[in-house]
Amino acid sequence: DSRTITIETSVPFTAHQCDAPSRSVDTNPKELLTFFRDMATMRRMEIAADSLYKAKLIRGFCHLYDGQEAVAVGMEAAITKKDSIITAYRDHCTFLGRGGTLLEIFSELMGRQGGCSKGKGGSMHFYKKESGFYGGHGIVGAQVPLGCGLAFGQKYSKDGTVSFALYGDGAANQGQLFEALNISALWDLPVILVCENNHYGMGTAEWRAAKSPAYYKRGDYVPGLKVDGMDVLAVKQACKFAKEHALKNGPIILEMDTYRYHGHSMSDPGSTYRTRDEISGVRQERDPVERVRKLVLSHDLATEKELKDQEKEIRKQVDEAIAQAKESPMPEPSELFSNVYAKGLGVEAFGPDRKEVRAVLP
Amino acid sequence: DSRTITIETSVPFTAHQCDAPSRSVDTNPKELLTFFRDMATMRRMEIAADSLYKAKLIRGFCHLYDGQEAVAVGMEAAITKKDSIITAYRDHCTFLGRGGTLLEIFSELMGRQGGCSKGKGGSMHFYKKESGFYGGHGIVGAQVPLGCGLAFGQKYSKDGTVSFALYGDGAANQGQLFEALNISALWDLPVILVCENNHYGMGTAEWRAAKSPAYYKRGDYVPGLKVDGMDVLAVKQACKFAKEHALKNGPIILEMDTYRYHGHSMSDPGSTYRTRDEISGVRQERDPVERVRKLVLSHDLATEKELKDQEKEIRKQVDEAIAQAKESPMPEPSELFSNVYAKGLGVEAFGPDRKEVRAVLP
Amino acid sequence: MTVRDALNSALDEEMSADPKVFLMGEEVGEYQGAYKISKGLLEKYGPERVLDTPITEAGFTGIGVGAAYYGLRPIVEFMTFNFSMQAIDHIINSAAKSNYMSAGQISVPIVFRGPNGAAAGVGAQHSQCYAAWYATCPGLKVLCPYSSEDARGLLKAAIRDPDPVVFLENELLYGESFPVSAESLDSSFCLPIGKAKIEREGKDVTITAFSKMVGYALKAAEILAKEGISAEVINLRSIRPLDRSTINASVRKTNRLITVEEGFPQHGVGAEICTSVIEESFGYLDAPVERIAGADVPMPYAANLERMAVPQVEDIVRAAKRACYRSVPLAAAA
Amino acid sequence: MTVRDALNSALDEEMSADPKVFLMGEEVGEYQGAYKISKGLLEKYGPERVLDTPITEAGFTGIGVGAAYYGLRPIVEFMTFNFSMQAIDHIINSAAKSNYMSAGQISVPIVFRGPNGAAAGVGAQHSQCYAAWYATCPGLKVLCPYSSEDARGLLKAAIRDPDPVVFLENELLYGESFPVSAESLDSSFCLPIGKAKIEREGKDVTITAFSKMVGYALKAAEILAKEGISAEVINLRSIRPLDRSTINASVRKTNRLITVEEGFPQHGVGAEICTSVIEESFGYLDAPVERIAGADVPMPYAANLERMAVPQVEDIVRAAKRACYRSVPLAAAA
Ligand SMILES: Cc1ncc(C[n+]2csc(CCOP(=O)(O)OP(=O)(O)O)c2C)c(N)n1
Ligand SMILES: Cc1ncc(C[n+]2csc(CCOP(=O)(O)OP(=O)(O)O)c2C)c(N)n1
Ligand SMILES: [Mg+2]
Ligand SMILES: [Mg+2]
Repeated sequence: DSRTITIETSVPFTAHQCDAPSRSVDTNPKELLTFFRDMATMRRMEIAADSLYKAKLIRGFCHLYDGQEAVAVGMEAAITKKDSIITAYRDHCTFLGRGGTLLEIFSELMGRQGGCSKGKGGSMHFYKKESGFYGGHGIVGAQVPLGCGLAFGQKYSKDGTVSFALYGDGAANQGQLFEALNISALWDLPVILVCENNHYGMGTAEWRAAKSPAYYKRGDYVPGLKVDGMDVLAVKQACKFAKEHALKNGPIILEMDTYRYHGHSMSDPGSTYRTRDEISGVRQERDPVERVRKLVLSHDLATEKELKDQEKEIRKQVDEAIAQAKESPMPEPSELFSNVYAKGLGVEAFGPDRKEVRAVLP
Repeated sequence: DSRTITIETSVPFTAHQCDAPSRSVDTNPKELLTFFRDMATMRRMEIAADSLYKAKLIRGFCHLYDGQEAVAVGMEAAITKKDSIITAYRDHCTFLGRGGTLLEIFSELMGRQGGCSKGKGGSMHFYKKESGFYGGHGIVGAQVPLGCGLAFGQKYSKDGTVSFALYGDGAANQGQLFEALNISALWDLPVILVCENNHYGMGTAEWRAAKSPAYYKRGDYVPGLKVDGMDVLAVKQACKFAKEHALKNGPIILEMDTYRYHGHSMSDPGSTYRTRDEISGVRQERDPVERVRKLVLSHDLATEKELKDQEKEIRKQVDEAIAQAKESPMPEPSELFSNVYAKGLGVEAFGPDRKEVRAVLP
Repeated sequence: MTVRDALNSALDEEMSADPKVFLMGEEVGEYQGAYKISKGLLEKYGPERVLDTPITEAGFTGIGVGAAYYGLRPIVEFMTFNFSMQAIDHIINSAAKSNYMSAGQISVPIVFRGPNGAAAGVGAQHSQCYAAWYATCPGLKVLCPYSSEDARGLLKAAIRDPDPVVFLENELLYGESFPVSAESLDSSFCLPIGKAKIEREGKDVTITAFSKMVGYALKAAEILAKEGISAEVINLRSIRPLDRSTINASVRKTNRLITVEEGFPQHGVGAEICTSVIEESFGYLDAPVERIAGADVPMPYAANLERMAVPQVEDIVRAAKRACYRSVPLAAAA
Repeated sequence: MTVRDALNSALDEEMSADPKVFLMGEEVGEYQGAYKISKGLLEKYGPERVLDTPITEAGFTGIGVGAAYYGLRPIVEFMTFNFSMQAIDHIINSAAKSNYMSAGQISVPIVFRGPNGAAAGVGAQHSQCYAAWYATCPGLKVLCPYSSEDARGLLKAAIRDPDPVVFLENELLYGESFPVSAESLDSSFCLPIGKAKIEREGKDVTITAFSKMVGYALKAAEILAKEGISAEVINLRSIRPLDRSTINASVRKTNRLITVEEGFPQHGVGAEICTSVIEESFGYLDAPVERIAGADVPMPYAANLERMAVPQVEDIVRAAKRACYRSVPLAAAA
């Protein structure tokens, strides 16, 4: 069902150094239903990851994306897999949006062979190069120059595609972002800097970390747009606009006003630096999944029951993926020494006791 | 002779996020004559350094300041030695302005004991802590956070003083500058960022390195002022204004429109990336020393002959300082191992052949 | 006392003793520290002395170093030392070299501290050990505490020291408890910088280690004792200055050396210790030095691979046995 | 052929052979390179492939690495490697570790190059050698050319290699001329990464060196020859992978080892080489390994101090003599 439905975004876009796109977004029943399914899958997946972490099946850091799903999903709706995406450590849903599978995700989270990085990367280091996903980066801010570099590659290769570099409000103060933005502007790189402003960098509220938390304006001489990042249609509209802009004029910043429901990572209860009221207020009034549910219902595209059934189906898929992932074996010991280099030159590498463990690098 | 003379700056100030100070600058005969003497001394000193370099008495890098003298001199006229200054490698004249001597300068340039860093620092690493000069820093841009740190110290200690951090147009794109500026703005640090825009970073014209070469605006949410850096009175006025601003409101940027006559350093003839006409045009129309000479003459504060005599006297002083500096011995070999630490803990340190040369650190 | 409490109390005491001491870093204030090392300090000393920074390591480290130039005594916390790479130019060029370049005018009394090296399951970008890198650089002092007493005594010494100190903690040790002497609880307690500690005396083989690996070395020594091998365990405490004389004296006694570290092997701490012993005590060695170190690969995430990538007690035991049993045949071959 | 021309021709040939190769850095284009290594390339390949960058190492290095993720083959020039510290996180965390973290999905074919180590009279902040630091890190390859043939063959190999390569040049060698073989002038010429070169064969003592120090080692070998000592000089060429087998084979023949480098000694290249020989050839050593390195101080400016701070030919000669004459008494003492 692909008849056009036009929907107004929740709030107007706020523009800096450019004209804002229209608030009226074209969509269709199929797209809306897909939005619902994709976001509900992400939601369920992250909640399952939370449980797996608590069951000690996931180790180390684990940064959940629930609350922010509209950004990943809306962005994908505006672009193709030939466009590139790079993000930080909060990367599970971005990977899913790029076409990754639940099985690859849960396997990676549990450090299994079936993981998208064969269990070697972990939660923060998901990649899917063949559909333009370049990670999954653990160093705050570093993915922004890298994303500009992807755009450099696209322009150099005359591919006619663009790159999206996602970063948080905390990362928005990083100097390398300003350096990369200046270069991107000088070289007209087709890059979109997407600031996912979830209003906290770990326990630090945006205004405590930034003298000017108007992130869409922080590019100064670079255009920017403030977007309701809880509204998947606004995100789609903004990304479409930004892609066109970037191909023609070079870099642009999108500030997505969004929210993370979970704490920063699993060690953070997420409740010491913000009130429970604040969280539940966002859940009640701005939740991206509920917003689409309402749209689906109000346009009579599905019944409440059908959506509930779909959610049950998703839950089943997630549980099945987890069960399968648990069956995936740990990596072979030999994997310790693979992929250190693309070309290992036949050199010997060593384990902790080099007289006991050594390997010739492939 | 300290009667007030009021002089209009060459051009109006251009302000960003603040009200510009008045173009009318109060001065007096004594000050103007001092300006002339100080700037003429700097000019002569740098030209002498050029010759010493060509005579191979100065080694390595050597960055000359001729053309930019009004910045160092005008800034000093607005502040006290309790205020702090930090700059980059082009530091000879800043050091002189802080009360350093010609002898210390030439000795350091030639790597002698009598140098301000006992010959151990070299051209780029002059310091005079007791009058608030913190170097002389070789890494482009790094002195800006350091200068903000000095301001942090002043505020923390409730000293009521400010810090000036000087950097070039090339350095103005460095990310750490934006990081430090954000923190300084959040913490209201009394720091003045002085961009000495001499329009080239080595061989790169400002617009090739910066998408927005309006450096006084690059602080975005931080106020800025564009100043004719060839007009010592404008510099003085701006620095006075900035100091007051910084004590009350935190950071501010001053962009000094200035020019370096020499190449970037001694290996750069300085003529491949700019025209000879451009250089001679600036010399003829905007030279900071000539500007003051004209003011002195038009206000009948001295005769042409008196100024010429003074220049001769300066030349003599410079030559004498050089002669004396040449007499200054090379550092004692034991200096190799001194000052590695403030507290060496009696530990052994090694020369290239540790079985031949080792020393207990003081 | 846990290492966490030891560090916290050291910070507290030194801040209380010297108003020039202040703490800055990400989440050190309101959040009480990402690993709660600075718990309670904001409340006690206020926001002028406990400063939450944005996530901009180059900027705030430069500001810290500048404040030290000015005469304050900053303590800069890195959430982990992996992020110190963003600020490494300020540690090396701005902090370590200034006293020398200025012929003693600009001393830099600053402490850079935070967790270093491998934690558990945090992958390749969050697991690097920086001990050898920083200890390469003259002008810096580099400390690696193991126990609570180390943590207290060395951190207090670092804060009082007039030079830049890189203070490498270990996340996995924060929650570990160690018995502490009454003396070490005194607010005047300091450990000397540049001195190693013999944690366990022995006569057959010397094992050097630092940070978490000291515990492993001690466990290995226990196992070895049961097999009749008496291992001397040296807790290095300071990587720069390196206590060459304690190490060499021990090796001259035991004639055998095992070095243990979690970091990458090449140009590591073990390499320096081995070389120092070759330089100063060559004739005393009865067996090749055995080097135990992190595997020469980026840190993998999967639990089984990760375990293979960091030294285990059994690696140390095996190497020690090799060193002890092998000496005779090797001597014969030489 | 000068080293400068060797590097320039290597860049030129590889750019001409592979359209994915491009060069970026400060002053590499219109200015023709701060040290003129890229002379003529802008004119020949245009501003799409020879890119002048602002003085923002973190930013442009990150962009270079991102372009390599995408499949291009960037060559990033650092005006000197001292400034690479501003970008070191991208070299280590973004470039070196990505292939591993992604299980081989994201290879990073990039070259980081520029002058490294001491020049003349440039002081403490502009004189550091980064060979050991970078060679610590698995995922990187680290090359240090000495001669023009090295420069050509290694740079061409580096550009063709699918992994991130840190390519450490030496400013003082740029203008030096070396004879070159006809073969090495061929555009297909490449040297193998990870292989050392025996520059001079000998039987009494092995001297390892890299970059400028190879020349010093060769001079020392000449002097030693006159005194009846036959020194084997190994030009390491590659610090990572380190050619352990060539080094050990040589030491097994000569039974004596001198390591030479200009960088700081602690955790340096010499320390690794010494340790490797202890690990693999302990029984063959007739004398303690002698380590010659930069003095353990920041680089001073004054000419006399600077000379004392870097190895001189006489240091190598002295150490070699010590190694040769000392073997008998030491063996007796053991
Ligand atoms: C350079 C660096 N410094 C510190 C950290 C530790 N750290 C990881 S995430 C994070 C907060 C980032 O917040 P933000 O950019 O807002 O992203 P969000 O987590 O909200 O998605 C911090 C401080 C890091 N990974 N890298
Ligand atoms: C981080 C860093 N990168 C590169 C250099 C090499 N370098 C020294 S000065 C300079 C140009 C700086 O230009 P600008 O900031 O305009 O200052 P100016 O020399 O004009 O006073 C460069 C590229 C350096 N010293 N530090
Ligand atoms: Mg955030
Ligand atoms: Mg300039």
